[in-house]
Amino acid sequence: MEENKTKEIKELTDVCVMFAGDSGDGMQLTGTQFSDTTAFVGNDLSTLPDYPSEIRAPIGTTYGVSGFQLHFGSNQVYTPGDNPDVLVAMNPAALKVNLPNLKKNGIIIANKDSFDKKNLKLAKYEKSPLEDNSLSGYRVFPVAITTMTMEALKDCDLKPKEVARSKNFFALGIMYWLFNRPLDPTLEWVNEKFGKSKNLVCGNSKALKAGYYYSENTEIFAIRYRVSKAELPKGTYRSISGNEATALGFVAASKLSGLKLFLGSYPITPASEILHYLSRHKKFGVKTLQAEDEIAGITSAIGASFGGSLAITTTSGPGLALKTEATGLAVITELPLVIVNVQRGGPSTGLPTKTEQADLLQAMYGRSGESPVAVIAATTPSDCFYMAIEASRLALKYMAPVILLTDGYIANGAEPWRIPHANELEKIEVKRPTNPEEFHSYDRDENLARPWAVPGTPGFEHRIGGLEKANITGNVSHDPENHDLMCRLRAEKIERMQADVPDLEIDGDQEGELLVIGWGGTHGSIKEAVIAARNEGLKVSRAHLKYINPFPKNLGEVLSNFDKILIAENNLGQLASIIRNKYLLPVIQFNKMRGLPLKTYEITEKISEILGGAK
Amino acid sequence: MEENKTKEIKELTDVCVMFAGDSGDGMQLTGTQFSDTTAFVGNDLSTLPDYPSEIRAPIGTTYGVSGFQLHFGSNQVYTPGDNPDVLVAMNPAALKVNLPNLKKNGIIIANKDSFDKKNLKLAKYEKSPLEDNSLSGYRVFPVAITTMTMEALKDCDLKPKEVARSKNFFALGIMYWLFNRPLDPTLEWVNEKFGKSKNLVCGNSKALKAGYYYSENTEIFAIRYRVSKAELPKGTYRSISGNEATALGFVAASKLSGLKLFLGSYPITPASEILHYLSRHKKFGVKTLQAEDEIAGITSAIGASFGGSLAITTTSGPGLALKTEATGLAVITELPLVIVNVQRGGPSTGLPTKTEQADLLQAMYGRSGESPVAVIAATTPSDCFYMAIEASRLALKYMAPVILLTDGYIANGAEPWRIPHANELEKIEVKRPTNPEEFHSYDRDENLARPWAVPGTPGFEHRIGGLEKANITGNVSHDPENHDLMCRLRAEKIERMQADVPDLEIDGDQEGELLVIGWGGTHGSIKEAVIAARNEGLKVSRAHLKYINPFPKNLGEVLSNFDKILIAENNLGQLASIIRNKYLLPVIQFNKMRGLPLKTYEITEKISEILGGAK
Amino acid sequence: MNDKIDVQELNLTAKDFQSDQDVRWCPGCGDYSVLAQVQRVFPTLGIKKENFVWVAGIGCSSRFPYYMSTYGIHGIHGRAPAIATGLKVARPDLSVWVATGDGDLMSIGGNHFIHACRKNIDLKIILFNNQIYGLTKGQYSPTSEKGKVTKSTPFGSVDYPFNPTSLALGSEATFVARTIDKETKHMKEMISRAGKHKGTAFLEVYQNCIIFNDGAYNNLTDKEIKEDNIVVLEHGEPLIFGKNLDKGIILDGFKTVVVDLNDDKHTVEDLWVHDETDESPIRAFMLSHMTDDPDMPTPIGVFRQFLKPTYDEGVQNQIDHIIETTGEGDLEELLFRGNTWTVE
Amino acid sequence: MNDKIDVQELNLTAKDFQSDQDVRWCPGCGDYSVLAQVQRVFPTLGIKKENFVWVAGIGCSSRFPYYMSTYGIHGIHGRAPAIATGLKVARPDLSVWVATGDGDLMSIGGNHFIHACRKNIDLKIILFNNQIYGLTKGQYSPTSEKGKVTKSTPFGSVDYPFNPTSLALGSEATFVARTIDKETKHMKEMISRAGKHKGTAFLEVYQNCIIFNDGAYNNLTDKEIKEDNIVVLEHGEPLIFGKNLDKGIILDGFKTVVVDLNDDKHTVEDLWVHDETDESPIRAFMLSHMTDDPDMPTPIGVFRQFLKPTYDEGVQNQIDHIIETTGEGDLEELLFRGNTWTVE
Ligand SMILES: Cc1ncc(C[n+]2csc(CCOP(=O)(O)OP(=O)(O)O)c2C)c(N)n1
Ligand SMILES: Cc1ncc(C[n+]2csc(CCOP(=O)(O)OP(=O)(O)O)c2C)c(N)n1
Ligand code: SF4
Ligand code: SF4
Ligand SMILES: [Mg+2]
Ligand SMILES: [Mg+2]
Repeated sequence: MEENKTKEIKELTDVCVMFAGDSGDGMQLTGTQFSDTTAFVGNDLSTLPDYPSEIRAPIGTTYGVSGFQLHFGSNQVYTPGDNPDVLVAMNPAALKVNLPNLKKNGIIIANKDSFDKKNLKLAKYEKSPLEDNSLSGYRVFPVAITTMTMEALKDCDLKPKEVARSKNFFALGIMYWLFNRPLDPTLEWVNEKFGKSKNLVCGNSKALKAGYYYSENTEIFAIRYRVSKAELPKGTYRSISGNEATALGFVAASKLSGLKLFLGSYPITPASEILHYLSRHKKFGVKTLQAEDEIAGITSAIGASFGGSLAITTTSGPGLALKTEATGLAVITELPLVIVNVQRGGPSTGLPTKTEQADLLQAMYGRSGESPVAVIAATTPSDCFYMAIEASRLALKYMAPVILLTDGYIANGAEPWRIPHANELEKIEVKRPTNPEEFHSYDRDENLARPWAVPGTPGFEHRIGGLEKANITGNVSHDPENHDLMCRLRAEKIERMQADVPDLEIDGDQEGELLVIGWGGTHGSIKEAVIAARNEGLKVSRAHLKYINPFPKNLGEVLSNFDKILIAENNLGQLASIIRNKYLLPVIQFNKMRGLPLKTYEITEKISEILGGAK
Repeated sequence: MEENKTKEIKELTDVCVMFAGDSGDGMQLTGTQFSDTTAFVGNDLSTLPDYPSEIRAPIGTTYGVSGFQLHFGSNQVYTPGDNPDVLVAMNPAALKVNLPNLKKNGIIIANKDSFDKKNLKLAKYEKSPLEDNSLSGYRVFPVAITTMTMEALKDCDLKPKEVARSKNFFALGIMYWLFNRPLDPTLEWVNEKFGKSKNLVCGNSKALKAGYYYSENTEIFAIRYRVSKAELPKGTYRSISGNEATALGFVAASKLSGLKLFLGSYPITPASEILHYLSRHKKFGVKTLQAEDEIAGITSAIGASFGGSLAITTTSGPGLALKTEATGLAVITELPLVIVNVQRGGPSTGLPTKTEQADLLQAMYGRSGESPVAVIAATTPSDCFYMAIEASRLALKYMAPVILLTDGYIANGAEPWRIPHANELEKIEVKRPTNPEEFHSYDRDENLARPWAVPGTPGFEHRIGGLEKANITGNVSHDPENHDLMCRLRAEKIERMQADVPDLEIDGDQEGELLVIGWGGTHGSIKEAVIAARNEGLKVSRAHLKYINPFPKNLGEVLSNFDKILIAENNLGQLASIIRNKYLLPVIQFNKMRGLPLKTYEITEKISEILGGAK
Repeated sequence: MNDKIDVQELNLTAKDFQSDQDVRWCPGCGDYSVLAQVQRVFPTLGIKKENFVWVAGIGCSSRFPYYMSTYGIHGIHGRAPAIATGLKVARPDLSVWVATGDGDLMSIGGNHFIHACRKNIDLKIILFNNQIYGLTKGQYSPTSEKGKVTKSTPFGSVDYPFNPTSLALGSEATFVARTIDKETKHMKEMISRAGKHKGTAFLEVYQNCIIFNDGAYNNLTDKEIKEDNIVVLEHGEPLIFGKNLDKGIILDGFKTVVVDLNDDKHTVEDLWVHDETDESPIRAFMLSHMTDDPDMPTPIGVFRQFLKPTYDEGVQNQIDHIIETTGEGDLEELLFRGNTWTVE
Repeated sequence: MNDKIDVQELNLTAKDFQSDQDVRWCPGCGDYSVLAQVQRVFPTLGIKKENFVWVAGIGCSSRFPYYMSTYGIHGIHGRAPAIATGLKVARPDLSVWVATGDGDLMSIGGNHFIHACRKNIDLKIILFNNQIYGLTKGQYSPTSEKGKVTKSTPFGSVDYPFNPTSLALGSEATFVARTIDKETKHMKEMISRAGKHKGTAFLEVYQNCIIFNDGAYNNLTDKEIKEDNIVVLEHGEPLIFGKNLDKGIILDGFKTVVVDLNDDKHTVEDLWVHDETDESPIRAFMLSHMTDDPDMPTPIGVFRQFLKPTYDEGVQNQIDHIIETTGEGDLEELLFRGNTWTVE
């Protein structure tokens, strides 16, 4: 595509844009297209879809606003951004909801046509903000998107409803022009998706192009922006969300271990997509059971694990709560099992479509009796892939349940992922007992794992269950000393996993005044906050935990090399409490529970405050 | 009853006896009778029933042995005793199981008749231990209990099965004679219980007397023992088990608050008796619902709480696990609710009839999201009464769920209880909103409690539920700042309960080298251990926690007044982890998980070890 | 429940039952129609506004309580019948209603449902059956037809659906009825009848989810064909249906057969006459099974209504009887009851 | 499941199925009899020992797997059908059996039960129905009769029992049968038939709990009267019963009526002929309801056996079909599928 020479082009290192409109306006799709194209042209990026918990909240209302935030740049990008530079507002409600977050002097592209009486009233505006000067602190571009889309599509033979649904692509066209992106990837996507309906291909393509050429041909925008390619490691990339990565990770683990994958699950936001993705992979022999409830989800997985499958169950907080009792059964039967918990806002139903990190203590301690499990957490969308494999590996090697924590933000958010080759992934060894004469169901190998004999194998018939078992023989045992021993062995087994946990790496100086620690999905926010703090001249190091139970071997030592420890979490201090308990250190906490990723600037401010301001 | 002058009488301060036999031998009944009579004559006492998880495990096997341990004395008695002085063994299996625990030179009263080939084989004895000198370290009294019972009852017109079932009373008679207890209380009980069947009255009375007079008239026992009355506070006493006390406490709380009591529960060992007791109290308007499962148990209680009842649910570990999700609902709806968890051996089904303290962390943290609840624990059987009232009071005052932890040991164990008068118990105030104009469902009083408006009251119609609510108005709210606020308010509310928590009292010096801390049902063991340590000349203080969330205000200060803190628990260190987290102190732990109360002497040894041996 | 109060005296209107919250279902969702009919029926039931309570689980349909200006509790997924059971047992004076979806009631909540029916708790349970999980964006549900392609069954489901009315009958429910979101008049009558039944009243509403399962009931709602596909059950009336009311249902042993009233072989007299009050649930079970039979029309109306004592009144009666005969409990007496002894 | 293997070749005996653990039920418990019959039937089913798996919940009866020398899992309370479902779906080659109690299956496990039936998972579910909670020492259960006095209902229960066979039929179970602990020959046949059924086989065993509910089935086990109280269902045979085989059951519309074959009014020809293979569950539902009717004998035998594809084979077939038509999945291809771009 030729560049328009008459308009000024400004180079930017990174930009944060927000597409916002009604739940029915297709904002998630628009955002995804912009992301894919942006990834395609070589920017790094990070996304934050944000939608209401109603399916289609009434049109035009503020609670019906659906948003898609996207941060891209020519450097590495770690978060979807605190505050957008550009807001695309398809209606007054979308403007109202998102304006408070927009950067000072930010750009607003508003669909002028929708700022009519009815919609203004629904959004509870007395006057049109496009006309009352209330937006004077911003650069406002009112565009008659609806009218122009109708005009552009008049030859496509579409129903009025279909035409109306295409206006998001007009807006997308504007954005493509503004940020100098090619139309081709989206046009191809349109052809593939709507190939069967010529009219829809016509409509969507025309709307996209109309938006693009409108921007180029009118005087409305004086400046265009360019965000150059990011310096990314060589390789083949794709855009991936955390849930998709998690699903792929388990398919990979199944291949790497040679075990069939079984998923027992009950749908729940924001975990359902893992079930959706996996149910497509029948070619890989994956069996997915949509169970009657979460309890059946996990207990069916326990049954499948007893049967020799790589068995997993996926859920979110309230579902994890329902799985507690059965997790205890997996602990005492010492069966391999992976439990994925995609955290969302709690307690109870709480904020079901929002992100949070407040299930850590539940994962650690939420079972009756002394019932230890491994707990690990993914940090970014693509990291979910590796952590799913890691969870499977630990569960199979140690014959124990492993809880993998992700969260709504990384589950739904997407980022470019340098795809690994299948043969670069380490195989997962699965041992089976071979000598029936020497078989004891609670015998233990060097990792304290018991042997995994599966039904159908002659000579290894045995019974397991929830009553305490004698070590080695596996017979039901009420012996007091045996119980004490078994409680300690089960705990010890999880401790031994430490051998597989990589040492914690420090980003920055290896010792100093301040270390900022986080875990799981806050990785990007904290990383960006620390970079910002350093840019202000502050000396600060950073480390991010992916293994919580057990911790990395060197954690104690790492902590002891800093005067102060700041722990930033999207909860009220759950990791902080575990670290205090284990290392008796007076950590400083940064906690926000807004159902959103932590704001980078707030963490930076906290760092600055601790270190006595910018140097 | 005249005392037999010809036999020596020895004065003892305390004695520990163990009645052991087949599950069908009536040992629990025998033990209870001995306890009641012993309480009646004014001794202090503590009991430990111990039975298999099978209902009637096959006769004569070691795993079918049922035992009842009882410790009584002329001083205050805090535990059922580490090691019995006297073992009544109704068969070889009972001897086999309990011998390891018997004190050196202890007394064994064995039913000689049952030491036949069949029973010896079932107990896996090659030769009769009564004849092979293997019991030479003990004082063994083989008695032909079966034969003599048959003889004594031949005129009672009973079936052979019934006669056989009476032999426990012959043994009881022996014990009454040996320890100088009156027969009358048991004879009265027999009359009351079997009044309708003359033959059974005849059988049981005769067996009891026969045992007594046999001991008096033969030369077999040379010595009798006397344990004088204990110095107990003045008052009227009864013997009470923890489960009965818990039930009574809730009936009292219902009366004190003027609210109807509702229990939603699903049977589970060792909590079922609370359901049994409460279902008898229809006179008090108590409604008990045996629900289809634990989830229905708690959710029905939530429904009843919304309806204005004093609502409770009772369970044990695996049931608490199933209640986690619904507990979160009670947290976010801010409804008053008491959850009683009678802890048993875990994880999973674990050791269902044994005691343990390993559900503390589950109670504290086992819910999704930031979901704080109050957690309190009872220390002794009779303390359950007061803590049930206390749990109700806190729940109603703060409009929040309260978890009350007891355990299998104090739930089943019994002790003499100085009964309080109804009018000595403090009333529980219940506020209801009165002005519909000013009513907001999430308004807050000085304790942060929201108003409790109940259906049926005109003008206060409102909706609550599991989605996050706006503070004050109670409308569904996805507002980020409101969520952060609400999470903090819910936590703050539990913190504010500290105002109602009595300061922690120290037994012993207020500062010093070592403070021993425990919580809940280990009270007696630790107390006795500390007394023993002091008797060895060691300087040690002691404090026992009944409020875990929130802790007593002065806990931090108390801890800081000692050089060393020893925390003794029947788990792997759950309270220790909470204290370390809150106070950053390097506590020393004593942990045993044998499904039994902690052994006093082991704690004493630990104290001694820490303090460098007896002084 | 309290004695009914004179409707005139209460002087309530549909508007009195509208809450101040905006209704947030998708435009065109069948749930709106249930809400409207409930608000129309409630003023006619002779129950004070403050004595109504709505209890719900989680799902689109389970948002129902927020839109009613009565007392209400939006519970957790699947547990509404259990919450409602506790409320009703504790407070038999209230009129307790449950709003629930096919995922909420038939999947995760199945156990509470069958136990509520079994115990005959005096609850009114309205099932919004859209044969899909709406709120979680379109997975198949236990009432979805076999072979259903959804997000979680991309190659089609391989399980068989529940027939909710059959399950209710297998659990001995005392009132079992069905209606359709579009049949507002019929629905109004059904809600009213459910409201007046004493015991567990189960009303299944065929509800269209316009977003994830649009048209699931087209054959029952499409004006052109619906009359040939629906038979309306009316107590004491023969089973007649069809656009021209010219089809009827006869019993051939244990089989139901559709006959043409225009051929000369059958007259109205031959037809099965509906008897909803039969103590035995067999007839109702047969009607319920017609739903699964492609050759038969789908019945709507009351399948069964049978009265037997409710659990909640049983509990209350036991208490009342004991208090009446032996007096109210005295705490002091209770504390000091049994074997006691005194230390002076 | 794998093709059946020649029984001779397997050469298994009852003893081969006894585990080395001592059986720990109370002496005289009805559970012993089920164990004995299962151990007798298993060698005859043509299935290798290592391919049997027993799954149980919690309860006296749920200890069953420990006493069998097959693979086994003693699960948690109520969840056996769900554990077994996962196992069977993952491993359709195994023969999966569930041992469960009336508390385990009908109370806490009700939902998993009805869903297993609905999905037609190829499981054999043996319900030990003693109408009581044994292991927790005698609370009433959802199958206890109304008015039952137990520890948790000292003044008598006020709820109505489930009829497990009705619930199974309401959930569309494909094999529904009943037997009695004391009728060992009959039980053996029922276990064998359940074992041979493909699909969810539900077998209710009336089992005496000698400790907490002794005599619950006296009228069906007492030699003097049992024949007048039991009717044995046999496919294709008329419903005859009574000590002298002189009573029969006829159908009067939807009512079952007992007739005396000695009076001259009825002959064997008039009697209801049992047809267990009927696709419609109506007949079976009527038989099931005879249980609740004090005027009718209690049926034992197979109420219904009907074949339709099982869920587990449906899942497997879908996979097999896709792999057959499009090849097995390739991880490399999967990873690099879709929109990718390359950074050089
Ligand atoms: C414990 C738990 N599991 C899962 C979910 C997710 N969830 C919410 S609603 C729902 C099903 C909705 O379907 P249905 O009950 O049919 O209601 P509809 O939305 O169709 O009206 C599910 C699975 C949840 N909120 N809680
Ligand atoms: C989650 C949970 N709740 C409750 C229990 C306690 N419990 C064990 S078995 C049982 C019921 C036993 O009755 P049933 O299933 O009829 O078996 P039976 O003992 O009569 O054979 C109960 C309530 C438990 N183990 N786990
Ligand atoms: S998703 Fe379906 S059921 Fe839910 S509100 Fe929308 S149309 Fe109604
Ligand atoms: S309690 Fe009853 S069911 Fe349990 S083993 Fe004993 S007799 Fe059998
Ligand atoms: Mg639905
Ligand atoms: Mg039972």
